[in-house]
Amino acid sequence: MEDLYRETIIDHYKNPQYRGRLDPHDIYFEDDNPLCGDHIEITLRIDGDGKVADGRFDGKGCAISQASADLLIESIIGKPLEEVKKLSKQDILDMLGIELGPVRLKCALLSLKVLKAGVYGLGEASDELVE
Amino acid sequence: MEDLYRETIIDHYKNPQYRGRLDPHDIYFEDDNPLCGDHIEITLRIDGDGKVADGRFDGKGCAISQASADLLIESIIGKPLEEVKKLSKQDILDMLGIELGPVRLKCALLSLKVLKAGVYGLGEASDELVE
Amino acid sequence: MSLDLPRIRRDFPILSREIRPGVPLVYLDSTATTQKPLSVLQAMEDFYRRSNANIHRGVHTLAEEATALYEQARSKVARFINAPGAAQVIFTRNATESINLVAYTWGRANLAKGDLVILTEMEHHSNLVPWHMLAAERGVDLAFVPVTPDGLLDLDVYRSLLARAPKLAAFTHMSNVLGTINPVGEMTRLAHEAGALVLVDGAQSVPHLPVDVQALDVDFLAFSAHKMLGPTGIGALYGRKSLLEQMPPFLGGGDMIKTVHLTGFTPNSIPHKFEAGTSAIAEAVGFGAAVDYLAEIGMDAVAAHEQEIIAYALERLEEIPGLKVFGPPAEKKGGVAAFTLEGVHPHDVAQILDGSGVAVRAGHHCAQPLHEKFDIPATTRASFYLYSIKEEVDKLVEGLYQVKKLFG
Amino acid sequence: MSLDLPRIRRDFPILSREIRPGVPLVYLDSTATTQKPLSVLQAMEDFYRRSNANIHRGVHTLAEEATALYEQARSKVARFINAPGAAQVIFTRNATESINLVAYTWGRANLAKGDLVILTEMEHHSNLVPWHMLAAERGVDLAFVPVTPDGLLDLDVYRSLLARAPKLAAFTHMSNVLGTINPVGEMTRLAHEAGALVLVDGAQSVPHLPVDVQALDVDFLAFSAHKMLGPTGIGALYGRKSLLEQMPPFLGGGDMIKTVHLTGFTPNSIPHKFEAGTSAIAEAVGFGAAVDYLAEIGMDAVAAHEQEIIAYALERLEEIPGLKVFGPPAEKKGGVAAFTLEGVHPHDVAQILDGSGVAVRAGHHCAQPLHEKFDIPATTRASFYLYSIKEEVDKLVEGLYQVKKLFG
Ligand SMILES: Cc1ncc(COP(=O)(O)O)c(C=O)c1O
Ligand SMILES: Cc1ncc(COP(=O)(O)O)c(C=O)c1O
Repeated sequence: MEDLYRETIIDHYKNPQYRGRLDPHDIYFEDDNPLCGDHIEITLRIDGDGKVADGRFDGKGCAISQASADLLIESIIGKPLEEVKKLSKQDILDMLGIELGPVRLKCALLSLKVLKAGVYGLGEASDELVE
Repeated sequence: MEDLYRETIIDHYKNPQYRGRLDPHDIYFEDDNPLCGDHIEITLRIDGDGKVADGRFDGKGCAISQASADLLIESIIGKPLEEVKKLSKQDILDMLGIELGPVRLKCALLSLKVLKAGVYGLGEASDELVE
Repeated sequence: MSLDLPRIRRDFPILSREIRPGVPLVYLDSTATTQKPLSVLQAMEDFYRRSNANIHRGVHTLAEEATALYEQARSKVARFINAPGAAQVIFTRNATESINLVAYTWGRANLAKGDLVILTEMEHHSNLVPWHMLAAERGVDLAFVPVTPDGLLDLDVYRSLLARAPKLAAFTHMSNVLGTINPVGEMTRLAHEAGALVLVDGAQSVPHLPVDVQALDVDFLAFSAHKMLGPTGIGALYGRKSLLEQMPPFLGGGDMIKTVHLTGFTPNSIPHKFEAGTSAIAEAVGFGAAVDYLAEIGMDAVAAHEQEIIAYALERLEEIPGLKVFGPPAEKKGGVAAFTLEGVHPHDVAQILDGSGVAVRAGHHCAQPLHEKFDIPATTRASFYLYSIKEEVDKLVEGLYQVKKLFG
Repeated sequence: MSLDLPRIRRDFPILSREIRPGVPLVYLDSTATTQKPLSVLQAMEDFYRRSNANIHRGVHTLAEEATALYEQARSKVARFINAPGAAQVIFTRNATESINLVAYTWGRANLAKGDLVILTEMEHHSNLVPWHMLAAERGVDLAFVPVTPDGLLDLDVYRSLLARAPKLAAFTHMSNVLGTINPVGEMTRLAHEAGALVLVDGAQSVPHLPVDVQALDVDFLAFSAHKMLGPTGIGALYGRKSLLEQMPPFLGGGDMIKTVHLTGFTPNSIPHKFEAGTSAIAEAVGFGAAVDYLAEIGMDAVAAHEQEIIAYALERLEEIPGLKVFGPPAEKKGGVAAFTLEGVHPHDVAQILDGSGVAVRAGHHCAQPLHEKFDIPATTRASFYLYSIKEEVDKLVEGLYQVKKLFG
């Protein structure tokens, strides 16, 4: 149990560093996981070189969905969008440092899905973005 | 195998005593078992006392359906109709002297079903007649 | 009348499993699906090892044995719910298919635009979506009996809906979230007086309570084997004989026909009319063994045991600060406790409990409208069965305190 | 490439059963259903003893294990028929339900009065009655490709029917009576050129031949686990992705939805959209073990073995005076020999053979129109699988000589 809910997760859940909303912003997207009510919204500012200047997430849901959103934003600030597009499921799992079953995986990947849909400028987020 | 196809069955199948059709007749009925193509027709003459004066069956199908029809007609000649109405599944099985699974039971009971539907003057033969 | 629990628990091999080395399983998810006793596994294994054959059309010994075993299972299930005849029990895949069967056959033959079907706010998706589909296709109207804050059906509204001359009232006997046991006998009497037929979703009641279709006088009853010690892949629909006989067939194929020609077919008599293609034969045999097991223990004893467990569970759970159990008090419910824990998402609760071997479910439990009613996205649900013991409730409570500590 | 038969037969416990003391089983009814190897029984038993839980929504360890096992089984079945993706394999109860699913969803969404569906005279009732029902309900027209006296489809008539712009051609890959293996690839190409979709009844081909849905380019393929070493209670429908995605859902209930409100629902993505309620979970696990077993032996080797057996069987059967086997010569058929014996009803043949332990089927084998075509009420059918051996053919032939003696 302790390894599943590693301190980082509880910590980022309880004390998120990047919770909020950037206004104005260059990129915005939101989506939810209807099965459990998880909801994530992401706003980003992009600098002149196409890099992420700043980012925030907002939302509600389980510790895994919220903590992974916070970790994700933390990890992309300063990165070029081209690099953000390449982020994969495995990157998220590495950040969380835990193993997850199929149901919780959806919680963990919600923020990545939202991020990618925003960065690609899609109308709808799809599970294929995070395969 | 020998006990299943006891001599009586093969014998009554190959050399039926009551195959044919009575004309004129007082009672007539026919029906078939669509699953295997068995077909039985029965004609009876009734005397003034309400007894079976004579009877015949005709039809085609497996040895069990044809032999049991022959045995059945043999057993009812001279009997009052009231007694014929009381004939049961068990009476047929006793005549055949063999055990039968559910599929072959239908073959064995086809003639009794036809007989009872005729004697009761029904429009349609039903499985409930031979329960 | 109290159960011999050590003996019962020995009948269920999975209950001695360790989830991880040193962490024994505490299975509190029987509302989702139940564990299987050895006798059920053995019956199916024996079937495959000795008698496996296709049924109904075969003359050879195996086919006859298989047919007899399959039809015996039907008789056992019929006796278990006190159906007047075995032909009134149709084997389906699950309770969901049973309800769909009625919606597709009786529903499409008898319901037209503007006809009313009464449902309730506590229905499982299985007793909502088939009617949504019919509503969209045919313009059938749906009305919902509300759930009161304490988790009961509002019977005044039910009565007033009945005054609108509905064709059907379809409701659950026991809620899989609130645990509420609805007054099916009374509700059926009222519906019949109003000229409506009654379909009861018995997915949670048949496994946990004595259910007598003749005493309750219901027209249809749907349930699943896997929720009552039996295998997956099989369920049942009980129906009133005259209704089943009039209903058009559902799926077309082998066994459900009397004759087939290139130009058309004539349907078989019940129950076969509704069983197209090769049935779940081994599963029926397992289902029969499951009702044997339950009947031997006695459904009164099963229900009494669950009453004891749920009363204890509610008492222990309600002592936890920030924990809220949904549904009525123990006397009015079966062995289900769905709850929220302040500040912690149900998924996190369930996952942390899993860390100590405690298996509970988190989510909307296929009753999303009910959760919307209570304005929560999800609950954590612990549920009990005849093999559940108080020590398991204690482990649950212990686990919940750990959750609180972690998130504190 | 020839099979290690003693080893294979040891994998099937039922094959060493004695029907009566001293009378070993000679199982020649695999077209009706097949026997199960130990690995399949073991996989299901293990599931129930270790991992049994409901799937898809669970957070606890058992639920995750069960979900993974269920979805792995889907992937195995998908790979077995070379489906491009596992999401294109929908688990159903059996081939019959698979065909009904297409008729109810694709059929009712796409077929209107006067639209033409092409079937054949050799179809199993499962691929006739669903279309009869649609014809009666919607006024869809059905046309039948005739069977030639030697048991082949008349492809000239097929071509001329295709000229009438049918919406669908639905036909069997292999006849369960004649054994005929139809040229599915060619027939599909012709149908697609004519703008029709193709549904293939693979109930007899998937178990016995290498079947590659991408090479054959079919739109739908239906088959049953119990006919390919797997358990009863589960089958599959393969469908082209774009079609499955467009089709409306079939049964409504849990798992097939994305969201449910009192006012309506949104369906889930494929394959879940078509799997309502608790699935046949243990059966899927067994199905996966069955395709593992077949894949390990190799379907080319299975087909080659059956070719050898059927060639031998036809040779031996045709030497019996008064015996007539229906269907094409061995090279054009699978391991099925349906025959008549002059002067003896097929039921009597089957029952007398049963006396010496030989299990064959008698009747119309759910292909009544085909029997009407040949003007016979029934046939006796012996059928073979990977565990069948020549000695069993010899026992059949011996038994048939005894039948002739008895009735002589
Ligand atoms: C050619 C064919 N199609 C369909 C079926 C139906 O299979 P099931 O009864 O498993 O649905 C069978 C089984 O007999 C068959 O042989
Ligand atoms: C009340 C209720 N109805 C229906 C169902 C559906 O049962 P199944 O998934 O076995 O069809 C369930 C199972 O969760 C249930 O609890």
